[in-house]
Amino acid sequence: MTWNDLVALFPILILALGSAALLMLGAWWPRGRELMGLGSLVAGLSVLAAIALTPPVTEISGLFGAGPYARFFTALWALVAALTLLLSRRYGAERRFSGGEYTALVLFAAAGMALLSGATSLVGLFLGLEAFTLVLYILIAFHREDDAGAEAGLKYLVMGAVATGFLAFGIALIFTSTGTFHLPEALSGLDPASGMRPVALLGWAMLLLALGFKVSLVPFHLWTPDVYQGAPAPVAGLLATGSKGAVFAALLGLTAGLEVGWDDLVPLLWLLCVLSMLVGTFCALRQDNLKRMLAYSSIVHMGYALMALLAAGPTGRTALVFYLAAYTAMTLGAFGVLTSFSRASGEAQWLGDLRGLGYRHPLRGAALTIFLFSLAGVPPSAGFIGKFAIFIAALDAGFIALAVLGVLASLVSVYYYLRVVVVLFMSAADDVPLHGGSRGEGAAIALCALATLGLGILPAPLLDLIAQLIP
Amino acid sequence: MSAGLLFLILAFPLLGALGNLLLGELLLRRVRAAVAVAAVAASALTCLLLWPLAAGEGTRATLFTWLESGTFQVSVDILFDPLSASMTLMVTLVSTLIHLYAAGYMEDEVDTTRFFVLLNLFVFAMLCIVLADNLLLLFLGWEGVGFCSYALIGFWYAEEKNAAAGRKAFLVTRVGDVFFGIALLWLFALCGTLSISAINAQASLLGSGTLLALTLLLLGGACGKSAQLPLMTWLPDAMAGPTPVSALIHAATMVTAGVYLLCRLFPLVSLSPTGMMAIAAVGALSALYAASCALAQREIKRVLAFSTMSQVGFMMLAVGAGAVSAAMFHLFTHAFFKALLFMAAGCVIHLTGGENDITRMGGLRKQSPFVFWLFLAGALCLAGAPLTGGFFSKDEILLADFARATLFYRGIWLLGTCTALLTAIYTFRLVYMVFAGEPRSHFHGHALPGPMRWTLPPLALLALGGGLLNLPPLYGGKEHLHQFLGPLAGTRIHASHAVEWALAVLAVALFFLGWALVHWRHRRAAPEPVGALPAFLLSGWRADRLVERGILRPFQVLAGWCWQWGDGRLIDGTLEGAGRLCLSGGERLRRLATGRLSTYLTALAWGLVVMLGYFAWRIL
Amino acid sequence: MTEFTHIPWLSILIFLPLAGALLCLVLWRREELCRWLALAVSWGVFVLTAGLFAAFRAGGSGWLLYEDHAWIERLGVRYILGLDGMSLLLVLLSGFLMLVAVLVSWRVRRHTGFFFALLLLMEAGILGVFLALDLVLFYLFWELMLIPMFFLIGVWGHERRIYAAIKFFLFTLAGSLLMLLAIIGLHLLHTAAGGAPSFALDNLRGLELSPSLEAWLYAAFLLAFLVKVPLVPVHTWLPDAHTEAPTAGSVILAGLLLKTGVYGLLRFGFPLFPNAAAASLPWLALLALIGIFHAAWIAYLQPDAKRLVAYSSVAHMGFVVLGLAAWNQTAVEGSILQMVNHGLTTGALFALVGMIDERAHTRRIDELGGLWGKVPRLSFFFLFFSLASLGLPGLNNFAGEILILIGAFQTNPVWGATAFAGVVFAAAYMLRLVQGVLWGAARGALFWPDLEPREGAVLVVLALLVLWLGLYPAPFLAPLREPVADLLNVLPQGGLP
Amino acid sequence: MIVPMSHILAFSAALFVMGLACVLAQRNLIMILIGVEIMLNAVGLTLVGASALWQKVDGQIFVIFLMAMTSAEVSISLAMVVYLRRRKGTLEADAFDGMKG
Repeated sequence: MTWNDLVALFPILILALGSAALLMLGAWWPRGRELMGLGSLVAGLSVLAAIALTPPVTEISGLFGAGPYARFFTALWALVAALTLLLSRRYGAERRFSGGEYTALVLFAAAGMALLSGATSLVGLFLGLEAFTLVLYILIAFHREDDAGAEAGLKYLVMGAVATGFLAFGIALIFTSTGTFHLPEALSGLDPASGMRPVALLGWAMLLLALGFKVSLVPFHLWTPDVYQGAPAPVAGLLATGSKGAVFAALLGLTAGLEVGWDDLVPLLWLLCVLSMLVGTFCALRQDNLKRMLAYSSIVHMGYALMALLAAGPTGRTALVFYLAAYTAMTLGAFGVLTSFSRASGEAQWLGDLRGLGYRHPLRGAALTIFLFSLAGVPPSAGFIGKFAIFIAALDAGFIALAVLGVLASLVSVYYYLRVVVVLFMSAADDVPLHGGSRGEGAAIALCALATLGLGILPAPLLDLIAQLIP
Repeated sequence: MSAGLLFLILAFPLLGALGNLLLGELLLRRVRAAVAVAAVAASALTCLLLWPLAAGEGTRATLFTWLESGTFQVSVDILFDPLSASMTLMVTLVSTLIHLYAAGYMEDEVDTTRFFVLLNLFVFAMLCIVLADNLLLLFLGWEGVGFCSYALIGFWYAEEKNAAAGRKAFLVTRVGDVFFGIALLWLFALCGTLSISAINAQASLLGSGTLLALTLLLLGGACGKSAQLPLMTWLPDAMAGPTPVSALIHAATMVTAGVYLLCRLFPLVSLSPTGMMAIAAVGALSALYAASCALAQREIKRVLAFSTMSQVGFMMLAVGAGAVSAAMFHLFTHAFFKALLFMAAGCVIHLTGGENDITRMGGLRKQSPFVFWLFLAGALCLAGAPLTGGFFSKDEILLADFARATLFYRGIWLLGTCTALLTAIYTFRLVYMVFAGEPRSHFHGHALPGPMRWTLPPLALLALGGGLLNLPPLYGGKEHLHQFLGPLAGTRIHASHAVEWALAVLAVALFFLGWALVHWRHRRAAPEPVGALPAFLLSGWRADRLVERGILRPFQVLAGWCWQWGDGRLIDGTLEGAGRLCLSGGERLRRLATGRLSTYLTALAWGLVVMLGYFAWRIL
Repeated sequence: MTEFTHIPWLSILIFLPLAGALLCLVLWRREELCRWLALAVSWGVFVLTAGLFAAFRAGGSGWLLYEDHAWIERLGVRYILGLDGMSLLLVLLSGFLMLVAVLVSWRVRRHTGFFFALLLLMEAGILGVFLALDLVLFYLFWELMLIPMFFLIGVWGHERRIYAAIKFFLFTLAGSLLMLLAIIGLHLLHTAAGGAPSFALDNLRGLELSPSLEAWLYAAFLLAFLVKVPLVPVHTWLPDAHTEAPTAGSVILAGLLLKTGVYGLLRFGFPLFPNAAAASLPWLALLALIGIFHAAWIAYLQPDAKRLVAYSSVAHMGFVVLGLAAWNQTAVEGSILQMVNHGLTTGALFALVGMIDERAHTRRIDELGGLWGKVPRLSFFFLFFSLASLGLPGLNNFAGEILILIGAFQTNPVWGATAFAGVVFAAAYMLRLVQGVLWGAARGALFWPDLEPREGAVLVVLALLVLWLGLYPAPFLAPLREPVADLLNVLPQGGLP
Repeated sequence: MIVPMSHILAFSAALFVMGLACVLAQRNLIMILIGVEIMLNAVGLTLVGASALWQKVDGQIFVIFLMAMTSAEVSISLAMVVYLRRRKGTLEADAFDGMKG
């Protein structure tokens, strides 16, 4: 590892070292709020570093990329971590979260996501994925007095461990087929001429299962609603955005170099895409738990992202990356609003808790409405432009049936988003005391809302940026 | 005097209506009435002053372009020719008298603003029909009288029945309007214009089938407004309105519109012999039907209503026989005597304190000889007493029919002659039951206000002397109306003096026969006959029930079906069903998430099996 | 003149109400202020639209005003606005009716600021729809109209408001989402044919498409527009939405939202897919005729005054679509004129039913009656607009209807004749409404306040417009002449089936 | 190479399936985690074999990564198991079904 590599790794190093430092600081200085604030700062620094520093090399140790693509995602996930910590300050303090550990874990997760997004080798992919998965096991069950949190942690742990087994075996089989971990050389085993095609395909099956589990594609999605429901709301936000987005970013890097074997995968991905869009939509229809509804909605959205991946080509990839950014903004925002409503005694995760809130808490009510409409794909919002770009790519690539199904799913999905809006604005207010929200939460939500609207109204700069950095 | 002033004839009633509408509430009651009367009187005066313009071809004036789009261009054109001028004069004159009468009649009413606004508007709409040289403007008036009749019949809206009668009038006549409207669309498609003069000029270029269809459509329109079979059911119910309104509808406006339309478009209509026969047949049948119904009616105004329907039938019959001048002649005399009869009937109702049922009246002759004599004058005209206006005009119509020496027209003539007998009978029955003998019940009558009195004698004079308008040469007359109308007067009647004498004698005989029959029956107060036939006639041959059962109820069922089944079950049901399917499908899928790790792991394994199976298939 | 056209009037037109809406949202607790702000902004917009109308009343071929800026270049989306005679008329109508909507909502008491913010947002969306010439921009505004209306119905509506709001949203979205796919498809076909990526109407026109492809794409557009119109059988959202919406919502729905469907067909549906459109005309006519009768019959039976008026809208829009289907100068001009007419009369009727509801607290026809004796002025206007609605000559609806009928008869006599028969049923249901509400014995409280000056002023202006359009519609037809003539050339063989 | 790659693959696949079967069949959390460990051991075996096949050390290095990762996972898992046992008094995996649907 050279000095140049270290410079290239600098933004991630900030996260990782900051994480370690805060962990130690927390042992002597148990002030949760301040530590989380410091964590946000560290993450913010990392964002700045990722944006400002031009690395001298494009790849680090043959494991991780350091090009613009990787830096984009580093900045994105560091930002997500910063917002998550901002959202967690009051939430954590009310639940007596150990500030140092929590902050360290979140920062470390962001580091793992950043590594995963820029992985240029299967080893890097594995390391990045495991780095934040292990952290999430702990974060999900972080609230020690909560049965649901423990159950969610267990479910994610067991499922995740099994998925890790599949991922590792998949990687091992792909390695067996080509003798290298580095991308895209490792993918050449799919070439029928190599003689190792069956092994490579077996490996891909394992790999897809593991990654499908992480981004909760149907039929590997069943854990998602339970875990979202049980996890602390800010963690659920991180889980829904960062962990899924990073895996998709890696998948994009993975498939970008895939030339010969792509045709083998398309029908399978097609099926997963359709199943995710439809099953997710139908399951969400009568969800009375907001977090579970968002979980199912995230399944649907991963279906859309998969559609963009399937469309391939520059348009598809641009659409995918844009969509991930848009999805991150609106989903994190939605979980942010839920976080800010929650009190020490519990979260406001049932629809009934939100009755008439639009008037009692107009700013957050409006923000939640913006996020929901954006998730539903109603213009002018980031969600609409994202979906629009995906549909262009999908139709361009000839996936007409997929696009039509996607549109139908999106139509049906409007129903469950509207249900929430109805509860927010069209029901008599109950006297459920909800928290007034802290300033940090407000800022995080406002940032997400601005991003959601801004990307909907003026998406051109981000689209141009993405078009330049996609592999 | 220029053509530019013609619009004043239309403008005065409209201004009267507008003035009362905007300021009526601020004015004294008398002033309101005065404004309304003055407006119509001014219109009549203008008509008289501008009379010279009507001579010969008449005068045409264009006010402004109403609609213009593509090839479609319609302007508000007025045609003041002999036909429209004479009609205008009659309408404005009679209306002025009716307005005056109404000023007295409505003395104790509240809300007279609405009444006079509508009354003026009614005259305005009628004048639009009369003066229009453009079918669309005519249609404006056509619908306008429909609306005004609706609002005036239902003037005493607090009673549901009255408002319903108004609605019935509007709806039934609107059915006729549809026929007229379709004819209008068709004429534009054929001629590229809606100008009446242009259409009449081009009519001869059209094919006979087209002409027949157009004639029938126009007849349909005329039937609606003129209450002819089968669109006649609204007229008897229209008695729900105040009496001046009835007088206006029956005498000056509305019902004569249909006849006038056919006269106006006579050059077109006359080109279709079959169409003419249809017009004559409808007229004759309506006349007979209405006369038979009038025999059994118990309400004074209903008797008069059926008599109107019958008399208008005569006019249609005349048009069908090609005798436009005869039709117009009868239209005028009828206007005079029917206005007189209605206004006298209004006096009767006033005197009896609002009683309408003739079986409870009687002996009024002693109570008010003034009303009796005036009513009798009108009745004599209606019954066709020799030398009255009605006698000459009716006679001329029957002569015109007889002169067309075909079997069909002879049949029509026979029907007309029978109707004339029935007319004499029901008229005298009415007179006897109201005025003869002793009062059958006790009334708290009101005194007659001045205007209600002095408007009657002039009308009586007009009615009795109306024959002079178009006195046939047989009686030494010059047929002024016929001459004045010139080319618009329709087909000339060719009949020998012998035939004319014979028919006149027959008419006189029938009149006296009718009188004698009634006198014999009603010398002493006799109980009203009961039984199936009187009941059948009383109900107007059960036409209302027929409409109710044959049209209204099926319509309601159909509409209900469209609503409940079409919109409700078929469309919403399907969509809601699809929605429910989505929801229940979602519920089922949700149940897969059992919350148990073993299920989740199994699903993972199944996913693996599927993927492996797919890849295995790919490899093999 | 050049200086005049250099000012971005169209953008101002859209962004003025948008800014007003945002300001209202910010100030939403200052209710009185929001009310006046909304009034001021809607006045401003109306004055602007009236000024544009005055400036361009002579009409002319092509775009009277045009704006074109880059927006999302990577996707080929541009910000293009344009005004021609057809949109001019509808923009004027929008400016006017939004003012009416603000005025009839003066008494909204709950969440006033929010309410007016939504109204202004709605105005921005509607104006955007009438002005946008880039398909994606159009789609954006198209959906933007949806959200405020959803809230207006759902928050301030009557008993079944949530059902109605969701139904409205889902119905319209169902159509428009498929249209979005078709828009994208068109864009890709254009790119594939060698064009630069674009969604601009002018670029996408005249594309060579295979017949089946054209039919499919057209069908997607058609569905979106017909749902909005609405034409039988996709009309069932309308009675619910209109009935449950607050008065201003009903006024806007009937007066403006329905027009966007027809406008969309004329502006986009027909020019983009001329062959498919020409083939669809007889079917449109058939559906329109079915709609005229079906809706009129159902309207006749409605127990709820507002629902009756709502169904009457379906019937009236049937006439408008029939005019399109007839596809000749007279009929299409009549259709566009009739849209304005219907907006005014039905808007006024909804406003009146709303005023009655404010006083009587019921809209059921059998619970009302004898209003003439209690509130004669209100009743007068009720009768007046009912008469206009049933097509009494001299009032506005007749002017539009007769043009449509004349045109339809020229294209196909059966269409014209059949549609004419519809006027009987129009009279039947309107008179039933008038009968039940105005006539009969008086019911309920003895004394109700008659029209306030604010209400009276709105109604008087509406009534004058109704008379103006009924007696001398020439000023409103003039700007239509050339756009319609240009439009008629779009379809093959003049579109005559 | 003494042992053919196919044999190694067959063996490790068998081992992996056995681990998976253990995960699927067992209801006890500890047993499920043991199953996962068996699966991961199969992975290690494959990697070492492939490393030998291609004459590259990458595979063996990865095995070391894997072992480190596994130990971390196991420590978290066991902590979780202890914590769950204390909260609920059972280690039956399906007993934790408070959230569903």
